[in-house]
Amino acid sequence: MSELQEQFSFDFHTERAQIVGGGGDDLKIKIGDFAGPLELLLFLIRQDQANIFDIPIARITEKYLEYIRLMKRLDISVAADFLVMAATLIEVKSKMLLPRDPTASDEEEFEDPRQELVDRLLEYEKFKSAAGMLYERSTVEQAIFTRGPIESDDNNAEIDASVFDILTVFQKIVARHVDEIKLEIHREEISLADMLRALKKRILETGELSLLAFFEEMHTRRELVTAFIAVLEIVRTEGVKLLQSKTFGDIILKKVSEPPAVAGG
Amino acid sequence: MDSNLDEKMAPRTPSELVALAEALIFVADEPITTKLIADVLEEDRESIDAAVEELKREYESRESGLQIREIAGGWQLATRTELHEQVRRFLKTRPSAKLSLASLETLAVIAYKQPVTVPEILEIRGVQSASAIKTLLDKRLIVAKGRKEAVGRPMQYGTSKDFLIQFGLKDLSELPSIEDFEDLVQ
Amino acid sequence: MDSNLDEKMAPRTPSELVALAEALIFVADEPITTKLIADVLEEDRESIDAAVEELKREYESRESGLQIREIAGGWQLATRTELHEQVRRFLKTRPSAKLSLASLETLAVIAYKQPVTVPEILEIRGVQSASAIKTLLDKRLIVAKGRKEAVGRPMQYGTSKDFLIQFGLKDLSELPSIEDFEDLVQ
Repeated sequence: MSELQEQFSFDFHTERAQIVGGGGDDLKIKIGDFAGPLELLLFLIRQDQANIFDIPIARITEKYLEYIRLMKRLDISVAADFLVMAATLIEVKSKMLLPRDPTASDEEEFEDPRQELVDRLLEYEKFKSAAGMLYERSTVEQAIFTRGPIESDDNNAEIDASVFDILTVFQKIVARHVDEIKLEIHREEISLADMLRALKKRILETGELSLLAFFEEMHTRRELVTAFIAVLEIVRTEGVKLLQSKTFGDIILKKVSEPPAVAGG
Repeated sequence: MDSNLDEKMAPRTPSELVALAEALIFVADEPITTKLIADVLEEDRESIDAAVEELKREYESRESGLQIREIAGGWQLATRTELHEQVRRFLKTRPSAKLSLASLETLAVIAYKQPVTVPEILEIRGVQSASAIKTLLDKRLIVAKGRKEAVGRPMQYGTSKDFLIQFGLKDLSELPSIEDFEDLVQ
Repeated sequence: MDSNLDEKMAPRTPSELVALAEALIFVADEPITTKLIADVLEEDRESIDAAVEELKREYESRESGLQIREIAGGWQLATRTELHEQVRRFLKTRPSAKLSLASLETLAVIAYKQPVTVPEILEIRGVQSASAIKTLLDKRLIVAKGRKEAVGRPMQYGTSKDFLIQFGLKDLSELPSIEDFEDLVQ
């Protein structure tokens, strides 16, 4: 049994996920209850009674990895962030083993491989304390009550909406229509590519095509839009001209020999 | 929380009772009866009646803006009748970024689909939105954005500058996208 | 708004102002600012501030069950902390569900670093905070604060007015400085 497991005693039958911190205090911590890898790391450093400015990196890394293995053995899914931290610890540990550059003078700033980690831990711990302060404040606030509803309160429940409410509501509306959208898909809407192919074929066969007649063949508004886009596309790319004999009259699609030159580029 | 057994031994002073009655009348959803106050505080009704009468006198004597009034067999805290005019004026000016669900839904459709016509909103929401659109226009959250070149030339709507201000957006690109949301619910 | 010229002839007495301020603070369904009271009553802010201070003193000196408190930049009438046990017994409420440690940490980062993006929160906490952010948005403790001009234009978050109200803060400056926590750390 490793050192870590000796310090953590657990009861697999009752509180499988509970471990009790060593040192005889009452500190009970649920496995996986750490808010993140930094918190776990701080816990291990504390437990080791190590100095945060001089972390015994090999020992702490070993404990950290042991903890991760423990979580896995208990089938607790280990968040990726915990694994990222494991990799960081191993990297720092290996850097610590490298001999210092003998040409570097003592004066030259020697970058301790642990420095970045220590900075992050210290920064994190400030916010962890701030979270504790917020917790206390909210507890105090819960002892204060505001008035019950009165006549003048608006009784049709209105929402003090934020932009995220707008998004959430919009998503709900969209979701409400999923069935209808599915129905529409089942109606086998014709794709733009298919529409283009059909249009090209018709023009090639006959040399020209009445736009009005073509549009009248469409069954739905969506098909009509697709047909319209197909016409624009074919005029742009395929050397097809739109001819109109009189204002408000029918428009004829007519094949011309050369495709129009592409402008710009 | 420690059970204040010791404190409970000593009976409450009249002024403590007045304060407690005041707090309960204040938080109650509807007029609260003497009996209910007495039950909650485990006191007899006479003490509570005396406390509420004292409270009533206090509010009157200091010419408070509020009054303790007896209504529907219970006690209630309310503004004094003489101040109704100013109270009503305040209620009218109450800033209302607040929206009913129907208005919020309509606003959401307009925000994400603008410019959009009434029939298009109907199609997306599946319900008539005329009164919601009226509300949104009244609150200046949306504006007309010209007519659509379609049958009947329906009016199109979009969000207004006030919309951006009220929702703290620099421009429409700051509206959260579905992607922003996916990041949060992954 | 009709200008009540006739009534305005006689200036209000200080005690009338106190009563009016009290009525408006009571009626408002969230903390009401000095400015709004002043606007509604067409008085200057100084008079209103003086009236509210006087009102506050009155509530304190008569050992009322209620208190006037400054919160989220406005004034609010609320029960006194010491009475929470009896009030809660009457309302039959339990203290509402506490935020998880992860949510509290995320909230702390957002409160001190706002406006802040999801990746920035990740950097400080060392762990994905998406579900905590979602919770905080749902509870309206944080709001979107526009996009950051950086790659991907990520959404930025900050604390809301509800945050101030729920944590009993006048404004953000009332939060202890984050550097003060350093002493606790070492």
